[in-house]
Amino acid sequence: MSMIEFHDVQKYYGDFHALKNINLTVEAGETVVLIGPSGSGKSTLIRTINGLEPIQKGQLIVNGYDLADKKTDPNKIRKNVGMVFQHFNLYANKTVLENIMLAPKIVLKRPDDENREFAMKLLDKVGLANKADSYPRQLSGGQQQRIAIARSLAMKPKCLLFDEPTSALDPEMIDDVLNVMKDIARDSDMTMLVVTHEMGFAREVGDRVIFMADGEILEDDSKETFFDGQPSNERARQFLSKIIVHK
Amino acid sequence: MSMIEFHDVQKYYGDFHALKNINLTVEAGETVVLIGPSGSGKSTLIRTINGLEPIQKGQLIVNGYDLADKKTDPNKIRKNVGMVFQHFNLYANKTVLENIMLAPKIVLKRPDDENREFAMKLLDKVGLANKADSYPRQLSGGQQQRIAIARSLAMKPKCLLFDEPTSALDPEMIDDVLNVMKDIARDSDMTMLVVTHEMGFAREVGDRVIFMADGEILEDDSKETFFDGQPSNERARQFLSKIIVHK
Amino acid sequence: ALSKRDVLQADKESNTITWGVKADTKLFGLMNVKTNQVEGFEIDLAKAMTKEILGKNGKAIFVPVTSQTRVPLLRNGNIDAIMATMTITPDRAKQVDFTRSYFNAGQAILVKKGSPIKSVKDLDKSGSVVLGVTGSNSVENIAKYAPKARVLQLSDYAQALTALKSGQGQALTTDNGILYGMSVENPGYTVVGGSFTKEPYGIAVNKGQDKFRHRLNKALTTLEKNGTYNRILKKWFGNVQGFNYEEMKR
Amino acid sequence: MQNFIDAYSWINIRYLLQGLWVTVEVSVASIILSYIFGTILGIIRYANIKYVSAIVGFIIDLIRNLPLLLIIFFTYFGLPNLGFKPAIIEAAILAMTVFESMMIAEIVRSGIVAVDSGQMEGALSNGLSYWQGLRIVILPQAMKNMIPALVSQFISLVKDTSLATIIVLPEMMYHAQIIYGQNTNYIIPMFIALAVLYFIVCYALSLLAKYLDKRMSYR
Amino acid sequence: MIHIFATQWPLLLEGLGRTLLCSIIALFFSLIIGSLFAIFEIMPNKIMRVIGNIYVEVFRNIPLLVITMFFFVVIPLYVTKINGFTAGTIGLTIYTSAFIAETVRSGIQSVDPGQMEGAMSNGLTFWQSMRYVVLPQAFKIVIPPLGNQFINLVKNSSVLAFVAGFDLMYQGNMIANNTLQTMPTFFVVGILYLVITMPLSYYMRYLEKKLA
Ligand SMILES: Nc1ncnc2c1ncn2[C@@H]1O[C@H](COP(=O)(O)OP(=O)(O)OP(=O)(O)O)[C@@H](O)[C@H]1O
Ligand SMILES: Nc1ncnc2c1ncn2[C@@H]1O[C@H](COP(=O)(O)OP(=O)(O)OP(=O)(O)O)[C@@H](O)[C@H]1O
Ligand SMILES: [Mg+2]
Ligand SMILES: [Mg+2]
Repeated sequence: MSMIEFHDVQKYYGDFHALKNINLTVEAGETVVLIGPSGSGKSTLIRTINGLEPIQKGQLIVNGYDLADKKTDPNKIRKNVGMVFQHFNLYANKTVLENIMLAPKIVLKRPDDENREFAMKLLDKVGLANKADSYPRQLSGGQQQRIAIARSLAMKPKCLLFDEPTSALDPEMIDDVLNVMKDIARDSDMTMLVVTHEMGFAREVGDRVIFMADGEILEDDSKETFFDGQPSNERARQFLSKIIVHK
Repeated sequence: MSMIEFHDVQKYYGDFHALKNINLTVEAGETVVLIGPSGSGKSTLIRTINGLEPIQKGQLIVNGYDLADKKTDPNKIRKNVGMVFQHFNLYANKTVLENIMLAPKIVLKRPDDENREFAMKLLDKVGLANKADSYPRQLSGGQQQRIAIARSLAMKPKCLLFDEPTSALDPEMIDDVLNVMKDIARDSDMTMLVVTHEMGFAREVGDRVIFMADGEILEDDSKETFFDGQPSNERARQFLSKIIVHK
Repeated sequence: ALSKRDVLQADKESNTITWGVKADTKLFGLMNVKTNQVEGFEIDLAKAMTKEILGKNGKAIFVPVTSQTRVPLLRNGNIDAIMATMTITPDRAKQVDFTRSYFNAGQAILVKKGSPIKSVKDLDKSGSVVLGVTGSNSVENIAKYAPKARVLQLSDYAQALTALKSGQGQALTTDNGILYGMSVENPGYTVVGGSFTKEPYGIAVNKGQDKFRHRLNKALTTLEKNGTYNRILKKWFGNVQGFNYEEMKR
Repeated sequence: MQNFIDAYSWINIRYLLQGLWVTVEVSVASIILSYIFGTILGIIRYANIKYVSAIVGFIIDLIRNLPLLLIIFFTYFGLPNLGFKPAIIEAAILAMTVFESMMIAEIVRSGIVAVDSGQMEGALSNGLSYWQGLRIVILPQAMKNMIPALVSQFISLVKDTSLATIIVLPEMMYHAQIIYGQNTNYIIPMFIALAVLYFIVCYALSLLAKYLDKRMSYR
Repeated sequence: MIHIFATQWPLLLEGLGRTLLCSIIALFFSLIIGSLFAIFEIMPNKIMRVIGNIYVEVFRNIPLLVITMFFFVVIPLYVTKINGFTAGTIGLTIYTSAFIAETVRSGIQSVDPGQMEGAMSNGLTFWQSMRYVVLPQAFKIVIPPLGNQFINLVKNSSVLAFVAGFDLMYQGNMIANNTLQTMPTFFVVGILYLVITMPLSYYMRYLEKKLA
């Protein structure tokens, strides 16, 4: 079964046509990297998958539920689809451990003991077991982002969405976050859709690279085609050269 | 004459020792790049040069004025020393043109005609003449940062300070800002002190590279020594490898 | 400085007397919304007394007061005298000087027709609530005549009556003249038991103004003797049902 | 029902509207004055001027913690002791201005605090002085953010003028009392009329605020 | 002044107690009701938004005295008997909750929308996200303006004086009338109000600093 299916999806903000006739299928277990210039609709696209933005036309089936259907409760989807944001969006009023334990406790009614144990295991996995009782603001950006990933994993999702997870980080911090993400990507069960300009990550663990501009998908290539064979689309080539030049 | 001279400068935030015994001289016309891990005191250091943070001990002479002396009016220094911030800090309530014309009008009493003409020249230089009547929030980050640079230049400063001018920008936008900065750096009269992790910029126009950690200056090398001869300090080497690896 | 000023002398020089009067109390002092003039028994009496003291061309100026403002205004010299349904009590006499009483009101109670309460004594049981108006000294009187009752003071007569209608109390107490006026407007309500206290209204002047006070007393006597007083009394209270104005004649 | 018809006679309504006019006069005067003084005091309090800011801060706290009713009372009856004898309307405007200035000062202070500190740094490093930065860059932005709080305060102010009935200011509430003094049955119709008229005035104020808010948003 | 307090302290203390009691009750309920309507005002559901809006605009824009009088004289006629203290406290609660709703709404809107998105994408519902994540943060932001509202509430509790609620202002009026020592009486009353409001405003300031 495919995890995510877009069929002729159209999305408007008021009059503004933000997603134009999107067709895209992501299979379970795939890792897909989404790139494109600012304002091209990358964030919009992955936010629709989580029901954070409604779509106006077409069909969008996530984990078997049709999001275009008004009767679908987006919460059903969110239980299985986690999201990691550019600015982490950790709960500012809760400690690290509370951040991770909140949703499993309230939504899944996971027993406290089990919940805590699993949370600590995740903290260990992201290398921050010693920060369990800190508040988000006491942590560096890189640490916060790893906590945000752990928070998503606590719901044992089938699919994770990432929206520029490293672009707000100090250059030094980026590595640690990417390493955690690579670990997850290598776990063959997890479906991942990642908006990022870290081409190293795409090269290493991506299965496909998708290029968007102006609300459209202009390229949808296997990693090999994209990096070795050069993208066929002129704008995609141009973009790729620009984001690599000054590094 | 040296433009900036630190002599045994100490800076505290309450009990926290943010700058430890800083000694540093920047000659007029030099372009100096300042790097170091987050929290090492880079921002603090360049903010003291502009009198935005007071120092507690030592001597800090900028453009001939001693900032440690309570009698020195920091405004005298700021007229000749501009600053560009990570988050641009454009006046949100003024148009682009008003942003650029405000300080020359009020501080230098530059006649309106001349002021406007010079402002438009600067806008042209940063490639945004067509945005004169926009408000900052209507512009992309990269555009805002170029306006911020034009605003600083409008005061015809002898020295410009940059605090991570590109780190809040989309990857695509960084180039345009760096190009404007390179132009300025090539003008041999301008003294520039730049906090940045853009090593391409440092290589191309920097004269010296300074590495800070924990409030101390650990390396102060010519560009050639730093990039070709490898920094002598172990932490600086490590840092350098980390920020270059994933690009 | 104010207390040293001779009010009578000053009034004679300016040919005016400034009275603090009620503007929201029917029959005694009420603003006419058509003419923007205050009208009532106290107004007419004050006018007559002014003429009596200053002569035909004497002018009475009326300043509306409330029970909170009347004494401070007197103290500050904004007004020369208070004629505003102010009952003479020993406590108050410590702060201001009163003339002889110019109106012998009595406190009574107003109840809903058919109420089991026939007189103030029926209110003397725990749980009974009597409504009054801030600034009248009804609390103390009720404490004397119906010690077990609780008194709620509201800020004006209309509010008190409305509270009575809402069942916030079993009876409304204040001076009888005012109660009779209400019973005319509201046929479902009636004054019972007659007056159970004497509420002599006096004109208040500042301490130390003995000359002025004596002159006011003298003017009052003259008006009582020459029939002016009775004429004014009849004009305002002659038609109030249940109110025995003959008894009040002087 | 008859009570309502009688109560809403043209003469009574006209009298009520005369009261409304005084309410509006006092409100407008107090809004303008307290806006000016409140802004000045708020800036002084924010600016950390030695001693002055602390003293101003204490006075602000003291006055804004007192019931307005008492301030009106003290203004009208206390000032003559100091040799100044205000007329009723002057006393009302003065008391409202003193009280509301303190409330507004507090709003202005927190409005300034809320402006991104980068704005002041931008202005300083651009060569402007602290006061120039405050006046030209910070205040206009703070004012925009403060509009909702200010309008809430002005709405309170309009309604608070009714407290001046205590010194017999001939405003709307007092006129209503006079009207239902003619006939006690008019009280409920009068309270309804008061609710409607105050609502109209205050709601108009909040609509004005929304309009200003839209017009001032620089986007 | 000292004399007033020396002779009238039982009444004054009763008044102070009533003022305090009324304020605490009204504070508690107006905070709950105000927050509820604040949430209504920003809910995705349009009907709820309209309800929230109407509540706030109506009760914010009519005088407190009118609302209180309504409960004191109209409700007993048709619904149930309530005394002045209760009527005043209800009126005060409704009035203040409209202002608090405004304050809390702007507080909620100034919480980074990312917080709500984070919670929702983590699987929480709108109400759960509000309750566990957004509201606790909104309250921090609105502490200064909320402090203003609390102080207003204490002072506005003097509306009880109009419906015989035996609060501080009511007792002050009575004492002033019986003794005719108007200015000294109100001076003492003013000080007693400060006894409640000053600590409150300093506590608010302290909270504001602490949470900054
Ligand atoms: N809530 C909104 N209302 C109106 N327009 C919006 C909204 N959110 C996004 N847009 C517009 O939709 C377009 C796509 O935005 P989106 O955020 O998806 O781009 P993006 O590819 O994620 O860009 P970036 O790299 O800057 O994050 C942009 O033109 C943006 O201005
Ligand atoms: N206003 C302040 N009060 C107290 N401590 C401060 C303040 N500003 C900075 N610091 C502390 O001083 C140290 C140096 O901060 P600074 O901002 O200069 O670092 P930086 O090198 O610019 O870091 P970054 O790369 O994250 O911008 C940090 O530990 C920081 O927490
Ligand atoms: Mg995006
Ligand atoms: Mg920094």
